[in-house]
Amino acid sequence: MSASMAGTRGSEFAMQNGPDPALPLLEVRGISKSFGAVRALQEVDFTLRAGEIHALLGENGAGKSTLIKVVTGVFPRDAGIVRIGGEEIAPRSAKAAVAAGIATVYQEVNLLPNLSVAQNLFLDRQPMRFGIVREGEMRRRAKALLAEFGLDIDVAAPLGHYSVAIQHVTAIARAVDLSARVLILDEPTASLDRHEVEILFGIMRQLAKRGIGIVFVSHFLDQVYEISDRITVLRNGRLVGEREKASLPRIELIRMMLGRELAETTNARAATSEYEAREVCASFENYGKAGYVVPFDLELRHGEVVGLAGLLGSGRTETARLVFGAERADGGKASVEGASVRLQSPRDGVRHGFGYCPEERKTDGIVAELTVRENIVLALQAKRGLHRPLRRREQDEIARRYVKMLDIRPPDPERPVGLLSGGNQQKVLLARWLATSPRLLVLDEPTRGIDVGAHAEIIRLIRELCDDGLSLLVISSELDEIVTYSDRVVVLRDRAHVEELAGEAVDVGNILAAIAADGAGVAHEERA
Amino acid sequence: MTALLPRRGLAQILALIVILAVDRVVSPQFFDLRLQDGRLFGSLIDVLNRGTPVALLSLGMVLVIATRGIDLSVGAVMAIAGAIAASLADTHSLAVVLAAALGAGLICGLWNGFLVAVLGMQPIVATLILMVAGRGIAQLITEGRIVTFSSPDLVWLGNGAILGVPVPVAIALGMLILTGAVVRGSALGLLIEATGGNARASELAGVGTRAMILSVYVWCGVCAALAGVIAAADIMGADANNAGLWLELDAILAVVIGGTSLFGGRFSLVLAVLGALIIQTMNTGILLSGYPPEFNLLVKAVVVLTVLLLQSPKLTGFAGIAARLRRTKA
Amino acid sequence: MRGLPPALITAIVLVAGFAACAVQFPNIASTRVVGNLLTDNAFLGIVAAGMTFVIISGGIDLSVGSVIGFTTVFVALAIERWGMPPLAAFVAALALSAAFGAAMGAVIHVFDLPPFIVTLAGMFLARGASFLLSTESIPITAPIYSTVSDFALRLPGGGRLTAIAIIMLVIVIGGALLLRLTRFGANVYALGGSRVTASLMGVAVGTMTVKIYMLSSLLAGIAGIVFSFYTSAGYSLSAVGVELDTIAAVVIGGTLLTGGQGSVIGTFLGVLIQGLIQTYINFDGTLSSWWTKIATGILLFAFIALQQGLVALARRPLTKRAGAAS
Amino acid sequence: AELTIGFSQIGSESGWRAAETSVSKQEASKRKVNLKIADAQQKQENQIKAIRSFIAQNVDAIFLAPVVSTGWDSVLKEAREAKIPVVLLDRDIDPSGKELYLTAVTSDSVHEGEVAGDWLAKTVGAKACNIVELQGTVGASVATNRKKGFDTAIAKHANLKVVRSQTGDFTRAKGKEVMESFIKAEGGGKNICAVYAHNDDMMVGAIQAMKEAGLKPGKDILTVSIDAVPDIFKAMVAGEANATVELTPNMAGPALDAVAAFKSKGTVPPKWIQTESKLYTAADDPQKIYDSKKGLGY
Ligand SMILES: Nc1ncnc2c1ncn2[C@@H]1O[C@H](COP(=O)(O)OP(=O)(O)OP(=O)(O)O)[C@@H](O)[C@H]1O
Ligand SMILES: Nc1ncnc2c1ncn2[C@@H]1O[C@H](COP(=O)(O)OP(=O)(O)OP(=O)(O)O)[C@@H](O)[C@H]1O
Ligand SMILES: [Mg+2]
Ligand SMILES: [Mg+2]
Repeated sequence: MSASMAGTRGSEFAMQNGPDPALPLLEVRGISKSFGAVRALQEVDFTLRAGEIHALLGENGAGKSTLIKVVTGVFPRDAGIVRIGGEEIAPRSAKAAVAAGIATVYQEVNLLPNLSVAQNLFLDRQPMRFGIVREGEMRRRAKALLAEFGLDIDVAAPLGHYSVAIQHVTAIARAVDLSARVLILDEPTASLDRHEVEILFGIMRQLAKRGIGIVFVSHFLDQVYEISDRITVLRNGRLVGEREKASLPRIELIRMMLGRELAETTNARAATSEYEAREVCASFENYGKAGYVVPFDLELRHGEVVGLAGLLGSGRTETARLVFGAERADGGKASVEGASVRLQSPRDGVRHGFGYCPEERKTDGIVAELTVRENIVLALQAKRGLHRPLRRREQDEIARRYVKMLDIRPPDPERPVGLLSGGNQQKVLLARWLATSPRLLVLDEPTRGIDVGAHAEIIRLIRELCDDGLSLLVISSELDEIVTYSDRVVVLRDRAHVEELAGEAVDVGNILAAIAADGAGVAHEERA
Repeated sequence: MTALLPRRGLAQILALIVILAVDRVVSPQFFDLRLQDGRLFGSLIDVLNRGTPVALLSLGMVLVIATRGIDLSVGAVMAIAGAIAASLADTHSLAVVLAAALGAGLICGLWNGFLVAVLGMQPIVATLILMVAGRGIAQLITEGRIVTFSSPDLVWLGNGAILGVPVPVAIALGMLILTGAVVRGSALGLLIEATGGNARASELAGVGTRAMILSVYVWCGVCAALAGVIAAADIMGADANNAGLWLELDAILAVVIGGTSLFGGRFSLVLAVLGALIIQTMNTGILLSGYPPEFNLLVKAVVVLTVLLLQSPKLTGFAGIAARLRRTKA
Repeated sequence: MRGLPPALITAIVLVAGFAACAVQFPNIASTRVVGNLLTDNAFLGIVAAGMTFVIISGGIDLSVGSVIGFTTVFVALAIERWGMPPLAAFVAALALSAAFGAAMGAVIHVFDLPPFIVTLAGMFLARGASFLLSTESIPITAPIYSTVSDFALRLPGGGRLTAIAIIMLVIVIGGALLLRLTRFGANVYALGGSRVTASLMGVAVGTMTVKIYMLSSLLAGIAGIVFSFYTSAGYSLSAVGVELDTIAAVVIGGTLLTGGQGSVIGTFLGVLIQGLIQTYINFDGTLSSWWTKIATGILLFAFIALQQGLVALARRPLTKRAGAAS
Repeated sequence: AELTIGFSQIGSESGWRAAETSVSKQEASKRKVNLKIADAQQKQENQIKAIRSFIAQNVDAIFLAPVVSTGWDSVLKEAREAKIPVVLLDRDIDPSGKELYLTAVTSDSVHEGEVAGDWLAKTVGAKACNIVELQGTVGASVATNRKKGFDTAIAKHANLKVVRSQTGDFTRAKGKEVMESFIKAEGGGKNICAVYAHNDDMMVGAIQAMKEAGLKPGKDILTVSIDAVPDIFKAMVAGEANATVELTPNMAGPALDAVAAFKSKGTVPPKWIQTESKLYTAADDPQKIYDSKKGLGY
């Protein structure tokens, strides 16, 4: 009762005196939402003030994205109220939410790959004259808008031609440009590299200064501490608490999120001498494809983790796809356990005991409408062939084992995987390949969108697998992370392997130096 | 297993019961059964017997649709198989006749599968090619005539009975069990559903998606050929001009009524066959009702829409409609 | 895709096909045949333009053939039996067909049903309704009919650009502009990209769905009127199976059945390719009924395969370029 | 010089149509005429296209078997402008176009229905008789006319009544299916005294349905149908069919003669060359007729 009174008064006040940073801009009270038996949100409260950057945190599946979708009317809510500037709103579609002053970058949306970048930015609000879209004007504005984000691309080209990172920046630019009162960003930085994150943060700060309230969801705690003013934590669909950032130590935050302490990860990198003695699992000589990746040499040993580092578009994913067999090489030699092999298709890769978790989980990874169990056994079944079907009991067994081992939530193997939160989908993918007992596992951004708890677990798992003799090739944009688990790091630039660091040389500084070394640097060396 | 024992077949079973009840109203003797020349005789048997070709088509079609495809050529393949069977029936043994007709269906399926899986054509146009040309091929075989035959073996296939059950019905049942056993007894079902659900992801998981796609079109061709042989055996002649004409639409309708999405993924064989029965129960009811034929299509349209609305995810009872109306108005 | 637009590829295929036909039958390369091509395929071009919108938006409309049939019967009855002035009859017919399309769109959206099946039911419904109106074919004798069907711009070389061909060209151009230049057009592409995403981006998906099917049915209604000009009659069995010809034309024109890509101009070229195939077969004139079907199938295959090959070729240099750039 | 004639044929939807096509070819080659046949696959728009392309090729005459009676005015006007005579085969077109064609070689399908009805009335006599009717494709003019003719013929006899009428789409399979349901709906067939089918193909299917239901077609239930295709004579030989009305497949012969006379001597033929609608019954030596018709391409 009193809250609603305060809200009404607040809005009058705001009307007269402009935004007051102390008053709630967006107020969410007692929101509940169930999907069948799953209670995704229970009586959640959330308050956003004008001009603040407010982090919304929680484990995978805690209900962050659901809260956002309920607030913006994408999902109908079961109970609760939402007020903006003191006025109650009940948007029934994303369009209505925008009209009410809330602009959102959803976690999975991505925009429309078949439309041009400019159309994506201005869809449904194109500049018009006489009922006709002013294409030139729209492009000009699109270019100007993206320039703010440090992006200079052909805005007339279809969005799908660009990398995930560029697509994500476009989505953010669109939301920012809607000039709403509230901006909600659900994991906007998951696929951005440092440079782009900095640009985004700069823009967020500017917007906040203008009195816009920003909700920021992320699993990168460093970023959370860097940018946010206050933090709200959800766990299992319930509100755990809301704190000022300054008064919340990291340990405490993690305890709020997980409901327990985080086990310390140990950096168990093997000594150089030790891993050099190990047997080679797979090796590639002068392996490459014209217009795709410059031919490279790569040796992957049993029981070691090789990290691939580089900027966006440097050719890491391409290397991974060649190694796995998802792309055909047009030259060079591949061998497994010393025997020369042909890798023409993913099936070849699977046959030779390879596994590959692609970075684009939704389009290349999960089969959304199949269950968790079916997704987990898929690769194993494909490997065994048609005539040796896994019995239902075996499937249940396998699914249960990995759901438990990777702590997939909710722990229901019969749930369509598309209904899981992003992080849990990632774990299902990992389980799919672990179930095949591979000798080589290629992981492209395995921790993207994964919460701190699971993040630590996955890194622990990577080390464990490695100790079991598995060979791992891991791509990650998190250099700290790469350094934590890699025995060796290959650095890429412009679709070529430019540097290989091993043993003690594996550290963030060296990697950055290798990434940054450009033509000038090379020239300098040559002169020396 | 979910696909063999329908968990979500309630709407379909209800629809079937309702239509059966309506049939009983328009035709009081609808449920009468008697034995005639060692063969069960009655409207219910007509429903099963006449429903057989579409049921067989839907068995193949449901797998094709599960991979996100569609096969418009099944009617033409029926005509080809029927034409071949009829031309050979009086000079060759039943085994040879069947082998030739089903072999033709297999080749047709391979062709469709090749266009879709290897050349990457869109299924609707890829199979449109055979839909057009296939009927021509069938007419080429019969030279536009109705080729009649008298081979008792083949006639038995269309009009005989096993323990009172018409042979076509027994064959359809056998094919349902066979397809179910092959698809669910091996990993095929899972891999087909994965391919239809997300072909790129499945390919990357090591599934031979091309082989999957190829094989479902082949099976669809074989099922269509079998339906064609039965249709020819039924009228003791091959009518290349009309056999299977427009039946592809009925087969697709049956699959969709059976709850399989045209966007691929999850499928159910039993429900697809049930869908075929729903369509035929309606058709037989229309014929029994004695309404002038100008009404046939209208009745069909209304029934189809009603059955679909019953299954609509957005609609659970009348409350659903009211809620939706309120929402769309707002 | 970025190298050569699909419509251009279709144009190349059309020109190559036309040249090949003209080599065998020199008569084909005349304004008369080209004029015929436009006149004879006028109704197909009009429905196909509408179908392009539907298919780009990720749907399909199987009811168009029946709507054409219904419209011809309705218009004929209205003018000949009910004594309506022709223009009033046209307006009524178009209102009916637009309402019919809107209803299908609403059912598709509200009940979340597949367009294929909803419009299949629509196909039964419209055809059934035209049977109810009249099973006989009704000649239309209104003077406007002879005026319109006699009107033609004479082209040099004996060809005729008829009124219905002109109507079709206007609609094709209008449709192309609507798709390319307006917000409505952009939303059509957006729906084809992903309905869910489009909705998250603020597109009113429901309204759009209704409008798109309404447009398709409205154009089918216009095609029906054009068809009635073409034949000066209304007949419940007219335009049976036209939906498949239309879909084939749209797809040959480079539109993806999965939605999100395509163009009205491409569709128009696709219609001409189909017309060319038929003209070729008619000129040949030695084919029996079955060889006609087989030849149609083979030519369809040849055109689509040629197109597929050109698309593949158009893509290849792109990867090369990307390689050279890096 | 040799004549070139374009023939816009409907399609090949039935055995009768195939026979018409092959007989036309035989008749043309007998007269050394170059016959170009364009098959319209049952579509009027295809026929119009075909006629236009015949005009573009400047043929000497055009034969048209119209799929529907209306809608030929403008294209036939073009033919007239190009001074190409048009002959209608098998079916007539709408009266408003009379001056647009040279002559029509057709049977009268209303009359066919009447012949069938008259035969039935005569055969049944004064007995009450419930008739079931297998119609052709809904909307097809032949179906409408054959129904009309039959209805007129039996309207004169109060004891004859059509109790059920459904479409069998002119096909055997549908004829059989529809007859099956007629039998179920009419007390196992006991209430049916006669079947009238708009073509023989449907009747052949219906005969099978009757046999499977334990009825004796031709005895328990009288049959009368139209077309006179060979298979119905086979059924007559077996005593399973009673009567059929012939629709001759040779329409092209008289048409070719008319065109030849017109081209060489300018003789204008009569507007309508009607073919005979001859009734055949079991008394007409069906075996012999069967043998003579077998080779005609039915
Ligand atoms: N459409 C849906 N249908 C059914 N269940 C759903 C649906 N969307 C989400 N859920 C469930 O709701 C819960 C909350 O999911 P949500 O996506 O909000 O998590 P999250 O906090 O955003 O996680 P992440 O950090 O992984 O993105 C999960 O258990 C998820 O499985
Ligand atoms: N210029 C470009 N034109 C079209 N597509 C591009 C271009 N650059 C990159 N891409 C696509 O964008 C995606 C990401 O690029 P790439 O795989 O090269 O980056 P990466 O090094 O793997 O970095 P990340 O994994 O962070 O995206 C790839 O699918 C690639 O094909
Ligand atoms: Mg989330
Ligand atoms: Mg990558």
